[in-house]
Amino acid sequence: MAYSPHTTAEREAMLKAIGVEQIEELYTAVPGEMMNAQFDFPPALSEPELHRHLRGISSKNADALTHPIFLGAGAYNHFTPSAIRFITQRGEFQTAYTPYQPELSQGTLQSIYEFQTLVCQIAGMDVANASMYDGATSLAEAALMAVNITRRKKVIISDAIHPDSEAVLRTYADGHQIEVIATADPISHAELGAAACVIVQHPDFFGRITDLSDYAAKVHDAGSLLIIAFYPTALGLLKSPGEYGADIAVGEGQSLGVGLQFGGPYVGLLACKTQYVRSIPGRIVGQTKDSKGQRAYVLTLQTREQHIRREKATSNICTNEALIALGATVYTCLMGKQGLRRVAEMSYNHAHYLAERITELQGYKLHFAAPFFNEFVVDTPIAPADLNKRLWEQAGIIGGFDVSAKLGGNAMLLCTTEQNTKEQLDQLVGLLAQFGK
Amino acid sequence: MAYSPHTTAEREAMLKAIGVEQIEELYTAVPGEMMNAQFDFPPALSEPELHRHLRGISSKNADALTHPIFLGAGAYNHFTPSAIRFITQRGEFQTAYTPYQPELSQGTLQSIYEFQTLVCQIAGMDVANASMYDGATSLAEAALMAVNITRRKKVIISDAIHPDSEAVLRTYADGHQIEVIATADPISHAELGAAACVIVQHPDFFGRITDLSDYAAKVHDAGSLLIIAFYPTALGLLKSPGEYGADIAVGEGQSLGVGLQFGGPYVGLLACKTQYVRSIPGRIVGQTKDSKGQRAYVLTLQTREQHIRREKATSNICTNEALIALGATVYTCLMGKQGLRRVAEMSYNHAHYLAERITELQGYKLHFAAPFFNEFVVDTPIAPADLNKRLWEQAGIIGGFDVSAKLGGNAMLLCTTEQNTKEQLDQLVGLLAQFGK
Amino acid sequence: MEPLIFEMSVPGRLGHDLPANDVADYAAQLPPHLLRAELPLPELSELDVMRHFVRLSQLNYSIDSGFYPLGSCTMKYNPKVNEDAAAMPGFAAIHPLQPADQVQGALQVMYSLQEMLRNLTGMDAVTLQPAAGAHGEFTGMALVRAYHRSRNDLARTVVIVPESAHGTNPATCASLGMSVQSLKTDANGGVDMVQLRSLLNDKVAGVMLTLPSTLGLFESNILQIAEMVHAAGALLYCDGANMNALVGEIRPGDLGVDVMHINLHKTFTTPHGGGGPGSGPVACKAILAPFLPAPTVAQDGDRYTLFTPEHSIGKVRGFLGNFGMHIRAYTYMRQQGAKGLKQVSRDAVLNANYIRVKLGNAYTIAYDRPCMHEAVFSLKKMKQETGVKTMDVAKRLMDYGYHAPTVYFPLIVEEALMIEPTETESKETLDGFIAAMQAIAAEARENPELVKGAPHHTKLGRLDEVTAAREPKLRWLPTDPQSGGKFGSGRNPNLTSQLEQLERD
Amino acid sequence: MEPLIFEMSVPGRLGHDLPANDVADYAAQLPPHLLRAELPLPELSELDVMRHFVRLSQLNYSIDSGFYPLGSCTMKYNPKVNEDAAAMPGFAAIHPLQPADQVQGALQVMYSLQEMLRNLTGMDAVTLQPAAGAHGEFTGMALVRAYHRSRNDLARTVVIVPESAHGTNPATCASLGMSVQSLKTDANGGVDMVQLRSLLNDKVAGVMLTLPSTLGLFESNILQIAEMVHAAGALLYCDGANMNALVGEIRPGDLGVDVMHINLHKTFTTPHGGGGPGSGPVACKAILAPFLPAPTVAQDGDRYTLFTPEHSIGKVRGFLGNFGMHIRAYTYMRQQGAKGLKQVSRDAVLNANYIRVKLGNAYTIAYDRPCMHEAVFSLKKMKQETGVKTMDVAKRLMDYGYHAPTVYFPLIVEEALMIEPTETESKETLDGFIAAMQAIAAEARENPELVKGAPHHTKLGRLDEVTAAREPKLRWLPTDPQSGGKFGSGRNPNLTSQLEQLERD
Ligand SMILES: Cc1ncc(COP(=O)(O)O)c(C=O)c1O
Ligand SMILES: Cc1ncc(COP(=O)(O)O)c(C=O)c1O
Repeated sequence: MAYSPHTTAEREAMLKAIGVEQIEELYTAVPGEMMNAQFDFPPALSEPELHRHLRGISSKNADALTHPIFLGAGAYNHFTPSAIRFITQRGEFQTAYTPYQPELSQGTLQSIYEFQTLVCQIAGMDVANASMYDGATSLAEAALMAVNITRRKKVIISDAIHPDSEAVLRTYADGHQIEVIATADPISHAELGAAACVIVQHPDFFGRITDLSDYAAKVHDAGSLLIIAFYPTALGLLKSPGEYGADIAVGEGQSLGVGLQFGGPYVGLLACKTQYVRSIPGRIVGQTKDSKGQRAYVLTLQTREQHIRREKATSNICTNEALIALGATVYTCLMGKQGLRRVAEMSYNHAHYLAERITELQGYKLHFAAPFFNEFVVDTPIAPADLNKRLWEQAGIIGGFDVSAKLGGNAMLLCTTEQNTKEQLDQLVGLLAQFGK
Repeated sequence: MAYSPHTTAEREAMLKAIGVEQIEELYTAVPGEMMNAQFDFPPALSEPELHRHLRGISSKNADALTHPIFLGAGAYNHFTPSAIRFITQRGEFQTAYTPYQPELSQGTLQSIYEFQTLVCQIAGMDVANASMYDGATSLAEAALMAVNITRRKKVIISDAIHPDSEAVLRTYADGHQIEVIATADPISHAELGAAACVIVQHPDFFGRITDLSDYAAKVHDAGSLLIIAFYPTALGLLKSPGEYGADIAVGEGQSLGVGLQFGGPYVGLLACKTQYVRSIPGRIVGQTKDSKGQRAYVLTLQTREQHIRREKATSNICTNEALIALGATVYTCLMGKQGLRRVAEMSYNHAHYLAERITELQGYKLHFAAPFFNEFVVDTPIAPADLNKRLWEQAGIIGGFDVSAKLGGNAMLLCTTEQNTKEQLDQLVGLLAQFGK
Repeated sequence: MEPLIFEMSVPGRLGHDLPANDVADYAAQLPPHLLRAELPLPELSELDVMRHFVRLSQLNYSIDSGFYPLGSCTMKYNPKVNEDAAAMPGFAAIHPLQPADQVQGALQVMYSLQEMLRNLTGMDAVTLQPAAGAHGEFTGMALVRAYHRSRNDLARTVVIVPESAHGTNPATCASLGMSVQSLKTDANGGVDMVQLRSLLNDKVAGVMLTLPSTLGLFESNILQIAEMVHAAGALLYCDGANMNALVGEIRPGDLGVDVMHINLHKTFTTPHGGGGPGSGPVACKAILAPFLPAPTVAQDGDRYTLFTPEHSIGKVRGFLGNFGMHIRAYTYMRQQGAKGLKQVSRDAVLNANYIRVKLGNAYTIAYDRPCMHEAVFSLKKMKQETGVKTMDVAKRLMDYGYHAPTVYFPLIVEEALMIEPTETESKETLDGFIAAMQAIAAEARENPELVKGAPHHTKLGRLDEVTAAREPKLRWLPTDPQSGGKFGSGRNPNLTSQLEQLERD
Repeated sequence: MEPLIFEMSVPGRLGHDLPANDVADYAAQLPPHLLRAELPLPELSELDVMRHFVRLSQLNYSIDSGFYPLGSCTMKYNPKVNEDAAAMPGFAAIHPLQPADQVQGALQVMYSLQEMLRNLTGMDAVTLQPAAGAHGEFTGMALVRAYHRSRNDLARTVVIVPESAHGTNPATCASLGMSVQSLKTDANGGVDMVQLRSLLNDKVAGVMLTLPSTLGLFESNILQIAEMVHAAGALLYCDGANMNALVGEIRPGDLGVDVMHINLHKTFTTPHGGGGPGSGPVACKAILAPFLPAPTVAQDGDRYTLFTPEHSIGKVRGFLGNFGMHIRAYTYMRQQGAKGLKQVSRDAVLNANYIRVKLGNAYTIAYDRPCMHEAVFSLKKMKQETGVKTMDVAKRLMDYGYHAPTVYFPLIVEEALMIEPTETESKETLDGFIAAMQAIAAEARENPELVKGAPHHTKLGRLDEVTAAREPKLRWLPTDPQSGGKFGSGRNPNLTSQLEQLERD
């Protein structure tokens, strides 16, 4: 009965005030036989028992704090500075609702306005929204935006976008008679002239950096929109979607200090050119003034949203990922201009050192020749699943992502961040050499 | 260079504004050869490296979250509810100074006023101060208070007070020509009539509960003061110092949700009868009104303190343990009337179950016949150090405290709290049986 | 007010401390045409950042600082033990693509949560994938669509949705390409049975009902409705955002519901975070289980594995759902147990009815019968008599130190004021709120201008929302006029407004 | 304002969730005469408690919310990584009496911290036992006493202490039964060398100097002083509370200091916590090492052990010192490294001199020469000319959103105002503060009553401290009149004062 403030005496006094004798009298609308359902539930645990229980369960998981990790594929083990939690766990942020009453929510509102600005700065775009569920749903909603804007029903995607993004896009596209076309070379696709948009990932799922310089022109010439899905950390170094002329940029914000968290909560980023602002899904905060002329912030352009427009809304999204967006905001402010670049450089350097060392090994080679950021595919002499098993059992190392099914043969996607040390890289190389024999 | 906000340009601008070219010019008072000292220091670690380094070091310690623990002897593994940290780690509490400017410190001041009240409620006393360093220094300062009040120079202590308390008392007494007399039966001691005070611990160091009903009368008849050192959790159940007529009550507040923390920071409790309030060491908060008539809190009776009275102060204490006192305040409010009693009962019950089971074992027996709270001494068939070693090596159990040196033979002080489960108790009994053979 | 973080930036300032590069500087060799021109992020110290956000936080109202009776939002206390649980390294620092062997504990939590939700809802299968309530609706209605498709019943594209429904319900239908048929409420606040009967036909894929309804009422015809819906070949969807009224007492599955979502960020105490993260698991009957999105967690002996249902609708989200919220909800449910949860719903109902009765004189109850977890009032009469509108009362409440209830929702209630006290609020708190509400009602009669001009005592006055929407200013730009007081970082949030006055003077 | 927690108590309410008793109820058999009559603690829910303390916190000013230039307090930024370090279970949940084998990591931290402090101070041995600065003084001076006793030099019971010293210095001497001989400051703010020479004799146990002095000045005669003190057979104690000015640059050991304490809660960023916990390690030369209190940590190959020095003065505290503070300081020092610490002291000196010069026109500098980490002003002239006192300026600063500097200390400076900006404050912050101080100086000239009546914009006006001391009310009693607003827990801290006005109206 934790958290109930009522004593028996108070409950009775309240029932009396209501004018009933038993709480059951308040349930007269409920068919009697439906009350008092029985539940097959595990026994309740007190708070100390809960702590013990949860410590026990959590210790069955191999965490990336204690184990070297080379797994990326859309979720990255970047460092989270201690300061972030001290802000995001403040009750004032954590236990506030969506800022519908702006007079009492300026903390949340201003921080979202700052988040929107930071997303624009990273992506090189004009405007951004207050967040989406995650990178995959951001991408799917961006495609729907493009469909709405262009009134075309085909979506061309690079076949090297994240498989989850593609899967979610297909789920979201279903029901709108949208055809999703995956191809290795989207801007040369025959259907380009009929496409609502072209979607590419930057760097792509295999870590490759493609020069997208001629994409926007070609896509725009065909009357289509260019959507670039980006990895924010990589943009500490690489050309931004804005510089490439993207119309909409989407991203998974996980790399901005969010942590791994077994896949969520993460935060979806969505930004676009000014002209498309009224097609954006979800919440947007704008700057305004109060009755005394003070600068203040407020949810705005709400006529796009479900609570006003209902079935005519740009999306059904309501609750998004505000607190995660706040954490990403704090992270980006702490890292700032120089830090985000440093993180990108170190992640890049570690991957390139590792790739260089691995290609020296017998039986291993890089699958692609293209430039890459902090991930690369290695063809391995034995199955990646076996390699990973041995890495885990012999050295407690969390290995790479098995992409054999996607690429054929034995192929493994390896990832590094600023958190992998040279020691870890050398240890991995040593073990791979040993297992490859 | 973490945490320095200055850029090179700003440093230069500031030097210019000051009117010097080099920072060194500000050090003209320093003998030149004393500048630029060299240091033999370990290399600096960046924040991610620090996290890794500290996780590594901390994992060399056997913590009481993962290991069953039967060690008490003044520091107890009571449960700390999660809510506490959310309050004590708020920057507003954690990064404020001593509340010298009351207009901007009402949060700290009111919470100390509440702490003082709670200490009085637990101990059954009239007034309390804002905290002392720990239980041992509280006891020593209380003895000095008694010396000041009575102008007598002898202090009689029970020989079953915590050895650290006795040691600290002796250090503090040194220099004041105070004679500290330790005895098994303080109220029958011949020097009672010359003693400033009699100090007993409740329950005593060996966990024993002594009926102190006739202490106050005897001590007061002799013109002396009664000081009772208490274990706050035990007072959830047991008669309080106030009920026993103590003049001063002191205690180690660690058991009030502070956690083990390898011995500190803990918090010393000190309370007394109203008539002695002007002899109290350290800070005290009082209630008053502001210029608008609003209820407010302020540091008061400061003429006792070092910053006003200097060598005439009641003590040299300045910084105390405010944030730990805050945590103890939150704990006591969460536990409240019923919870503190429940914790006491469960700690008691576990110890008595354990004692009952252990006395059934061959080779083990209780050292004392007296009633006890949550600790008791067992005579063991082999040396406690050996038992502890085997408990640790075979079962990862943190065993009891070795009191053989104090009591002779093989004697071990075992402790339980509400956190020991029956399973743990049974496991310990099983192992003791096995080792005793 | 607090300046924007961008206005505090100083070129060259650092707020982080990263390791030195320990390998060669490969990045230096990246061809320039792949590099961005500049990275225009702010530059701040850790202290700058900490102070800025601590001060911003102090401009927020929150559950942790006061009573927050926002209807349809279940703003109950979020236990702090949940946060400690989610922060354990074994939960917070694991990768979603680690082999199942390395994450058995995480999968166990997810599996147990699925099971507990299955149990509480009286359903047969559960997915934890959806990231929020609306996402759950999307997923649940996609199951309905998949079901009809699997039976080749392709004409069923209409969804019947009450007018009183939350906006996400019709929006969800649209996002699935289904069309919405609106359903009226009868005089008692229930479904208009006559209209429902007339609307049900072989084009109808399903009916979406909110249980209890957004009027805070239990649908007394629910069994009959379920029968009618099923007889027409359609399915019954339950918007379970209001589960706090039923939990531990009534199982929607028993009422004939085929599929529903649950907001973990309401009933199950994962904090709302100023607008998320949430988590909107979907529970369904066996007929819909084969269509669940990928993946769900299965138990195989004492091992847990990820599993894609046979006819899965595919993925609705990357990776595995909002796992951090799963742990929190799991923690809460394990602490409460079934009995504790029953007390939760009973106390929620008790508190709402206490508000209903105590404010029944001063304000008009929309539908005058016992409510469930929230009480909905209509201020139509007050508006007619005094000119004071719902929004005025809401703003005036701020002067009394309370967050406003939900206003102007549900849409079918004129001048709606929707109060959900939740079960974690004490009688004393409710009494204080009731007294404030009564005082405002008296003010509305005696001094309506006072109420209409509210808030008077907040730092901010009412905001110009019209200009905000007409000339949207959605981000900071370097060319914006620098604002913020001339006294730099001396802003004491307790004093801000006065300070600024000073600076203006 | 916020009610007292006791006023919120409701009989029977619970704020905890403890396990059921899993063994027999032995406690029920405790004889009644051993039991207490009643336990008069408050009864509250977790939400009650959370809200109460969140609201109280919002009444505090803190480093995390603004500039806090309290002199002699080193209110610099406390890195949050320190907190994460101290919270690691391997540090937070270990028992001080566990066998050394089980706590090697903790002992390693303590040993390394001893070593780093030894290094930074230029001393030979360190104890981490003392719990705060004053406790360090007690310990350090006890070493001095033990030293003389060990040489049978029993007449040495006098300690020479500058008039400008912190109150803990003379109080410490008294607590050790030593007598204090006061020492004057010369016209330049240094030790009066003539007087010092005259006071040194064979009764003198030691001289306690604060380095830099409480005037924020480096003692330029320090080498000569040390020589004189030693020549007289006495020892030189350094109050190292101001170590932030020296750290990484100057080693007190090199200056001739024999023993000193260091406030980890100042220079080494362990948070002050509203008045502790602190930690006051003592560093000393080899001649004093045998007397150090028990225990210190020793290294033995790659093992660490606890160790009691041969002629130890005994224990000064229970167990092992404020270990939680040791970890934080260790973390900070490892992050900074020696080079980082040197930058710390240089920036601290830079910032203080910037304040000194920039405010030198509007206010009078007590001793007009370069200062170290803090700048001390005298408002004597302002008081004479305008009637505005130091306390008035301090209170007026609150209206501008700043915490006040230290006032009326050191005692030898009339109307002293002592400003310690610390190195973590930016130029922009200092400029804002300087502007506010200049504005106040102008106000003092033009409108002195405005300053004398301050604060005007804080929730509280000045407090009646006289009545507080004359009729002390030091705890709540059940018989106290119930206070607190009639609107229960609707107090929005941002609105409190207005609310209360409302309630009074
Ligand atoms: C009745 C109802 N349905 C659906 C939702 C949408 O939930 P979410 O915001 O989590 O998407 C809400 C949220 O307010 C609601 O109240
Ligand atoms: C110069 C000086 N010495 C000693 C002390 C006492 O330190 P503590 O408060 O930690 O006991 C202080 C604290 O303000 C100080 O400034």
